[in-house]
Amino acid sequence: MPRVEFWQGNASIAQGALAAGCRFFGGYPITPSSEIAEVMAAELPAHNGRFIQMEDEIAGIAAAIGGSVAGFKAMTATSGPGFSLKQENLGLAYMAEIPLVVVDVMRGGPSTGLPTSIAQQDVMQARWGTHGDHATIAYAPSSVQECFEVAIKAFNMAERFRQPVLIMSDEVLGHMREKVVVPDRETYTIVNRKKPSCAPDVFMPYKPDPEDNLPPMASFGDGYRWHITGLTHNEWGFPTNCPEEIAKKTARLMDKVNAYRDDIVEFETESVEDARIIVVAFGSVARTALSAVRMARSKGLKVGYFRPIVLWPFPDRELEALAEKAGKLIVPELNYGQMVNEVERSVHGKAGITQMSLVNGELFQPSEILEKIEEVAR
Amino acid sequence: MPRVEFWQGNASIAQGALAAGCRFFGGYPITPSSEIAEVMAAELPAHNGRFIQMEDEIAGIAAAIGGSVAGFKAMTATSGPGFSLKQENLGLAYMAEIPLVVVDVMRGGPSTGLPTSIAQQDVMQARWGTHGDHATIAYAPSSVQECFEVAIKAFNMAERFRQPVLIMSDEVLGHMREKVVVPDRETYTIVNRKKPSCAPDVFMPYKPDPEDNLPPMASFGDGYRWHITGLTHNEWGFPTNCPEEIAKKTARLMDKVNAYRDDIVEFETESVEDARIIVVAFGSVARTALSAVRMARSKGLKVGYFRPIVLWPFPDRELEALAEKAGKLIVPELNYGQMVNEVERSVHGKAGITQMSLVNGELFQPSEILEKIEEVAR
Amino acid sequence: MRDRYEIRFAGSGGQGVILAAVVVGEAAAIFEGLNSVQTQSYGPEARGGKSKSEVVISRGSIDYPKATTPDLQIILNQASCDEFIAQTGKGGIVVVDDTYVSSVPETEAQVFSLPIVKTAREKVGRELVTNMVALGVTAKILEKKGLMKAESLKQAVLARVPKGTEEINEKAFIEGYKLME
Amino acid sequence: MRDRYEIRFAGSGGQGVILAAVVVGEAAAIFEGLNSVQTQSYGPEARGGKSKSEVVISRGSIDYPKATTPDLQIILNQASCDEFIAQTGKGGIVVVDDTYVSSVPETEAQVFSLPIVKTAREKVGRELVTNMVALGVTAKILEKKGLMKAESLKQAVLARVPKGTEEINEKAFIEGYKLME
Amino acid sequence: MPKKFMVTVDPRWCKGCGLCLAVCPTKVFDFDEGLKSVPTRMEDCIGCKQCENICPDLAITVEGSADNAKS
Amino acid sequence: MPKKFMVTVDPRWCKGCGLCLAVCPTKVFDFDEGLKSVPTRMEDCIGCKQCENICPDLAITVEGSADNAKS
Amino acid sequence: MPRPEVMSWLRKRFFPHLWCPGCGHGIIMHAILRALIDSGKTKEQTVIASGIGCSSRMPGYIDACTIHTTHGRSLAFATGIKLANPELTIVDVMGDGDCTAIGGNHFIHACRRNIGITAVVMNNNIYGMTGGQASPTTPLGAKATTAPYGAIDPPFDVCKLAQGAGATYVARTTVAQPVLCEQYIKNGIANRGFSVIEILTNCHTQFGRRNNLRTPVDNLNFFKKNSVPLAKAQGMTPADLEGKIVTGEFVKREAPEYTDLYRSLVERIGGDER
Amino acid sequence: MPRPEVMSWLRKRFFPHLWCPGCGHGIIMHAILRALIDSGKTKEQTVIASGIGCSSRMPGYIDACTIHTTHGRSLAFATGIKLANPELTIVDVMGDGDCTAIGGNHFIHACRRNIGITAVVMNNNIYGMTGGQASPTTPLGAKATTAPYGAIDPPFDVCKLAQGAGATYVARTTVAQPVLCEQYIKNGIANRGFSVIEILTNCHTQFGRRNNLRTPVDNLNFFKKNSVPLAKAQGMTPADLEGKIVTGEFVKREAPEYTDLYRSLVERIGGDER
Ligand SMILES: Cc1ncc(C[n+]2csc(CCOP(=O)(O)OP(=O)(O)O)c2C)c(N)n1
Ligand SMILES: Cc1ncc(C[n+]2csc(CCOP(=O)(O)OP(=O)(O)O)c2C)c(N)n1
Ligand code: SF4
Ligand code: SF4
Ligand code: SF4
Ligand code: SF4
Ligand code: SF4
Ligand code: SF4
Ligand SMILES: [Mg+2]
Ligand SMILES: [Mg+2]
Repeated sequence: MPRVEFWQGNASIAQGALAAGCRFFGGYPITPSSEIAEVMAAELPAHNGRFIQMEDEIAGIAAAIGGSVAGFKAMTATSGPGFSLKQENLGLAYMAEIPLVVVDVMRGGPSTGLPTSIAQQDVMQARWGTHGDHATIAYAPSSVQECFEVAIKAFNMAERFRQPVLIMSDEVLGHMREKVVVPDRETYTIVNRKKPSCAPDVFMPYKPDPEDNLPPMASFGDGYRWHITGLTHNEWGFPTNCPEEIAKKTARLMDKVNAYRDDIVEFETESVEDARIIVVAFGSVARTALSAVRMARSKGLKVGYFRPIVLWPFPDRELEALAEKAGKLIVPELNYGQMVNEVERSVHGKAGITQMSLVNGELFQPSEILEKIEEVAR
Repeated sequence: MPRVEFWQGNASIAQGALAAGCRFFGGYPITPSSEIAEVMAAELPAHNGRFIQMEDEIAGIAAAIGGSVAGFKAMTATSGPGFSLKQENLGLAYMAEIPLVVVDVMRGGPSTGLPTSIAQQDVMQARWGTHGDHATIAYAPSSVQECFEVAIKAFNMAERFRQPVLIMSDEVLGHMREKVVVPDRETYTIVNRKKPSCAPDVFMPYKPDPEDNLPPMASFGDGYRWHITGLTHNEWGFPTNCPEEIAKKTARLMDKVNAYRDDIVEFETESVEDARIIVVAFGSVARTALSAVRMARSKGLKVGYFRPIVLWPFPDRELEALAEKAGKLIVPELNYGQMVNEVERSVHGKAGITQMSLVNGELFQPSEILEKIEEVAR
Repeated sequence: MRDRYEIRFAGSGGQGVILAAVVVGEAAAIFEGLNSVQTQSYGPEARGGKSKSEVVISRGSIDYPKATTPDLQIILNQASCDEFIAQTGKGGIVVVDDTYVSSVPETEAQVFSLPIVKTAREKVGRELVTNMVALGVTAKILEKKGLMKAESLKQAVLARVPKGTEEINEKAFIEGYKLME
Repeated sequence: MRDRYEIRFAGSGGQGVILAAVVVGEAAAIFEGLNSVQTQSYGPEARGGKSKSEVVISRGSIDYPKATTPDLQIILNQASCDEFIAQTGKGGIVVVDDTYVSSVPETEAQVFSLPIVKTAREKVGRELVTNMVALGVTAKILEKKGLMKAESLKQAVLARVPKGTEEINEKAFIEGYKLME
Repeated sequence: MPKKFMVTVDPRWCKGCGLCLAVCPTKVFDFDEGLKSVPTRMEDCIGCKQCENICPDLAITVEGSADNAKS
Repeated sequence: MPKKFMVTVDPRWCKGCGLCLAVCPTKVFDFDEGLKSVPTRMEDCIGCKQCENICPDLAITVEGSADNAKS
Repeated sequence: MPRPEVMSWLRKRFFPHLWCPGCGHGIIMHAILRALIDSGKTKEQTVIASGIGCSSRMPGYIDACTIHTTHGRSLAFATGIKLANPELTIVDVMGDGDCTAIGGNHFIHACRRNIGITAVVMNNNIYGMTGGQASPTTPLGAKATTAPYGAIDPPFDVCKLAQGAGATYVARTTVAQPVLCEQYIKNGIANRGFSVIEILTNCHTQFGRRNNLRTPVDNLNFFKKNSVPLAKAQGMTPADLEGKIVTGEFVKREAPEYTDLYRSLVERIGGDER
Repeated sequence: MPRPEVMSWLRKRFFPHLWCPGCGHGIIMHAILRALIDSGKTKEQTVIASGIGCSSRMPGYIDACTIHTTHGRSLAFATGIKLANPELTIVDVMGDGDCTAIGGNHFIHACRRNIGITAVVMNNNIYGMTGGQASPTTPLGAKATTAPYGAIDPPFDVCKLAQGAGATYVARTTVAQPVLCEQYIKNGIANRGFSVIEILTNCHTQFGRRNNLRTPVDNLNFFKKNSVPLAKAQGMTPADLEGKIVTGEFVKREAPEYTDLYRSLVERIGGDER
């Protein structure tokens, strides 16, 4: 029987992670993400998992990567400034193809900014924060229930694609408490990483299987000897300067995800069928947007709602199709325009875009978005 | 009389910085940027400037910000992994509005990647690498001569707008030696930061002057007492939670640059007037592109060349106008598509875009781009 | 019930208004099978300054999570009263503490000035349980509105408070409940 | 002169091929008023492995900075010879060292096999100045092509080498120059 | 005649932490109703300044009184 | 009879750094033309293994010879 | 020490400050101000730097040249400021987390360089600001939100760390001894090189609450009871010293200061362009 | 030590390795392998971790579980690996820059935690890989590309730093004593907690070239001439010790190891779900 809980968003991510089989957490406290670490500190030792508070965020992600290399499903969690600090080693995890879940509970920036206020200013950092190219998978939940669910999905994707997966939450969601119906174990899938079946001496840690273009991964300590490096490497895992090997490796970092784009992309819509205006929003803002859209509908305005649940890869094609039909988009964000760039790129001029920025530490109110809808509808 | 030198790109940036009046360098060595630090280590003590090698990149930029706060024109230089590490404090400099020049000599990524090979994978990191919103000014020189020139401009912009300015160089350009005609001092302008003229007790370090919307800046030690913080602050520089003050501050971080966008945006074109295809490229790749465009012209193809000298703010409107006329763009980059996103966004579907990626540690050869031109022309 | 019922607790730091809202949310979600969302505002002023916490309950789904026009406000200090009372929704109720709120600005809402703090201090003997008294008051109001059984709220209180303190908290809750009689 | 003249020096690490290319570039830019660009390839194999450095000189502007079809290649070891000789441009010249390059793959280019290392070792007495001998050879070739005065290259050499070593380097340069006589 | 001291507590700054009450060797302070410290037995003060130095809110001032300066 | 040792240098790995020449107490090694170390006076070897341990390229092996194992 | 002068160093509009009632950080701030004034410093030529934390709020309250940087990094900023203008007096105030967790590297490097900065480490054994997570100085067995079963990480001895890294002045005391705080800070400022003054202080709100030291006065008493002056400690066994706080001046040593070395370099190569 | 076993631990296809002729890093690698084999370790249960630098190339050459991480961060990665699987033997090899510059914080925290990792610090007093910039251990006055007029920064004493931070085994020697290297590394591996073995080594290419120690043999002789065993050093004056390298075992101390403490915690709260 599904259990009902009244959790904080942060706790829900932690509980989702535990449900997904996460047994390693390395991190460093920072508002408004600290509760994730705190729940893990209490739960992991009780599950024979490993919790360690490291000396800083850089070490936090490094330890988590280490935990993953040694065979655990691993996570780290942080907020803006810490997310910036984690970028270098996040890059290592992409390059070395180490499964990992990284949570960023967004707060106001830049810099120390507004530690206890909501913002959505790390959307682009999630995609582009580290040097060098790689594909990004980033979830943006908008309810405490969904925090639990995307945590499970994030681990599944991380283990499947052997790479870091991000969860972009925000201060309101992270600190909000909300009813969660904890699903029964049978109702969700758990993906574990693919292990090699070959003899240790012929194990090639970066040679993708032909069926799925994804390489299996051994753990340190389970009988395989292999090399991990942040240098560009060949299929054996050793550094290479051979242009063909380089191109093969780096292209695979993009392709392994791009090829499965449709398995990954997730979004939610409401009332888009006949909409003349679509409000595109994510995270906590999407809740306001939905309120506003429903209010507008109740006033007879043909307005729809589009919410990317996965921010990266961005649901560009899907949005483009809807945008073309509707003709007008409104994109409210708690930043000076981040996702809107991606929206603009996606729709190729086929819809007019109205951007709404709010950067004052607060969440949009439904009336603010409703007003904009009415203005655009006029 | 202008002097002729045969400098490395890295040395040329350092010499340009010195010419601009830079007298403080804080950094940490990393290939392929280290020569910038090395030139500064030799030159600064001889100019009564300050050179310090710090314990890491984080400290390197922090010391440089400190040097700027105490009144020096300051610089730091790095490459990919170090650029990632500097992001948090880069954010502080944006927030606290401290003039600073940051050089990133791009190499192959992600992670340690290809330390001695060229790439252009930090284009988006330059814009979005730190958490939180701010305007970005980023130069991308493509010759050793231009390294010198943009170094001067970068300092001028940094001092004028009280914020960090980036120079995005690359491994080939950084290590290449080329003829430089060092201009006479009279031929270029040097901008120094605006100092307050008011009495110390009424100094508001973040209150913009009405004429230019830019606030003057005192130095620690010159008689003014003021507060610097990475927290969102009011015009006195003190932390605030007042939504209006927050919005005012953060909006100004965008507006102060956006308002002068046309003073900042720089690009170069060749043969675009009658072009049916325009090749858009920057940095070292632009040199290959120009070769290819000239070869194509000599074969009678109507091909043009567009090179952003300033990558951020991106010359979107200018490119859009040209793109619409030409109808086709080719965008070669040493990454899996970064600037091309901005190109795509800019042109709003008015031109077909062909992206060329090369990520194997090498620079495009003219023949490769020429082939693509011929293919697209067909 | 209306689609959405918004409750706000406001007071000074240390009066336990956050916990109060959490308990209401828990009662709604776990003991009543309703939907509920609880939010709060943090900020450097949290220490000793104004503190505010809200809970929205609904049979349907709750999109916007914060209170815009609270149906019920329980206000425990003057500063909060001055700032928040005007936001009360149409037909809403405001309960103020009669010790710390001396003057109530003009409002169309129905206002009850109750000895919440005094009850905690004098009847229960510990000012610390002010929020439990407030929850008792809340329980009565929600019961009257047919939104929630008082018993659910009491159970939620007992599930939350530290072991060994059940008795004193229950007492406070009951005294609060009786205040609205 | 053609728009663009490409020179490549190749050898093993430690033979000073990078410096050689730099000196040519300097001579062109500073002493001849031409444009010039010098590039090299780094890489972990730099220590002891193959080393390559190129310089492009031109009266006009130089866009693509690397050599694609070098007009002149000075090759000081077999591995480099095997890899690079085929790239020589039409009508180009290849000079190989007769000690370290024993077999020259078939090519349309004009090939000179000269005792560069031997000259450095025996005539000058220090293998270290191999690159200076190579520069002497280069000077002669560029002079013949009318691209640059040998004197400019010599001046560039003297401006570059550490104080006190001018004499030996000049000697090496002159011996190299004479090799092509 | 013992030296006399003037002890003042700024009630706007005092937060009632009780440290002055704890450190004063001669028990000069009491709390008032609003949990603010008050130097109720100022005449016992020996001028040691322990209260001034310990007050985390910088709310206390101890001065030698003008009269005593002469004595 | 003194113990006999077998000293081998792998010329593919030796980089001619000269450390073995410097540490060998009995001067067993010489460089060949190509600057590779050669144990030219192996009979003087006392089996101290200093060469093996100092060689940064792991190019040297010192073994007690089979004959001597019996002696 | 003249009281009005202390007042003149405060940004009084922010008072009462945001620290909890009885938080030791205020005691330390007062001691720093007395030390600065007594050392003859002026507000215009004094820099107060900090990272992020409750302790690090301090610069906001002091009416000097103040800089509230990023978490852990203040010494790196301060190093830049000092190198740029060696005439400035710099006091860098840090929490235990700020200094020894995320800022550990900058701390040891400032010690190594012996740059003329006075570091005041406000050690309350916890992350106060973020809600009571364990710090690298949280004692074994103590509870914290990220150590709900008691800390298992062996803590740093901040003074030993500073000594091992090369600081030339190293002292420790507690907020229970405000006059000693002032004295050590004054000695630290007087030292031309890098000085470290570790001051044990109380976060009863986050640490005390979970560890039976609920009130400021509990903490005061704890410090009084458990402090052992260095001279006395030297005669005690490790077992006796278990759980004690050894106070005193551990290092007082002459060595060239970093910016002095830099100036000599500039002079040596004739680089003074003024 | 049986030579074929050493060979069996090498990834021979990468030999001859990329280090310069005579680079001390190879001497240290050999000593590590002998120590591991002699300690009865297997390749499958041994992890060699490193950051970035010439020294940090080492994991690539050893046929064990190897991880070449980011510059300075290897101990943080290794901490995660060890905590996840305490059965693994972990040797973390670091350059002086890697360990004491960018990695300084992870280094002191590993010391503090006393986690069961053996850190081998390959100290050549310079950044070899990036072309000869000064490191935090470059001696005063020595030349480097970023210290063209001679270094003015006082260097770290790596062993004192490790001791101040709490390491339970701390020793130093030089590549001129390969057998002692091996012995200390073996002792380090035998220590259950965190061990630091600092080995002075030569980068004649980047350091020696600029500082009159041009050849590997020059460096060997320098180390021989300037090494002073601890016992002898204790009788010498600071002036006599100027420029000397004190070698020996500085710390050998029993203290609970971190993952043991963690395991006890799990047992204490009944958290073992196996
Ligand atoms: C990069 C970064 N990581 C984490 C934080 C969150 N943070 C702010 S203060 C702090 C610790 C505060 O502890 P301490 O330094 O001991 O100061 P205290 O509050 O106890 O005085 C932390 C972890 C941050 N602001 N920035
Ligand atoms: C974040 C980051 N900063 C800087 C570098 C550049 N880098 C690589 S190795 C190195 C220093 C190497 O010195 P050391 O650790 O002493 O090793 P050695 O080469 O001397 O053995 C530096 C600065 C890097 N790779 N990553
Ligand atoms: S110490 Fe200060 S704040 Fe505390 S009670 Fe006394 S006067 Fe008030
Ligand atoms: S000065 Fe001393 S005696 Fe006087 S009130 Fe303060 S603590 Fe008490
Ligand atoms: S020590 Fe090794 S590499 Fe050096 S010369 Fe001897 S055998 Fe060759
Ligand atoms: S074992 Fe000893 S004696 Fe024999 S060759 Fe090696 S160093 Fe010389
Ligand atoms: S939380 Fe702790 S450290 Fe912060 S102000 Fe309160 S008592 Fe002081
Ligand atoms: S550069 Fe130095 S450290 Fe690197 S391999 Fe060569 S000698 Fe060794
Ligand atoms: Mg603290
Ligand atoms: Mg080194």
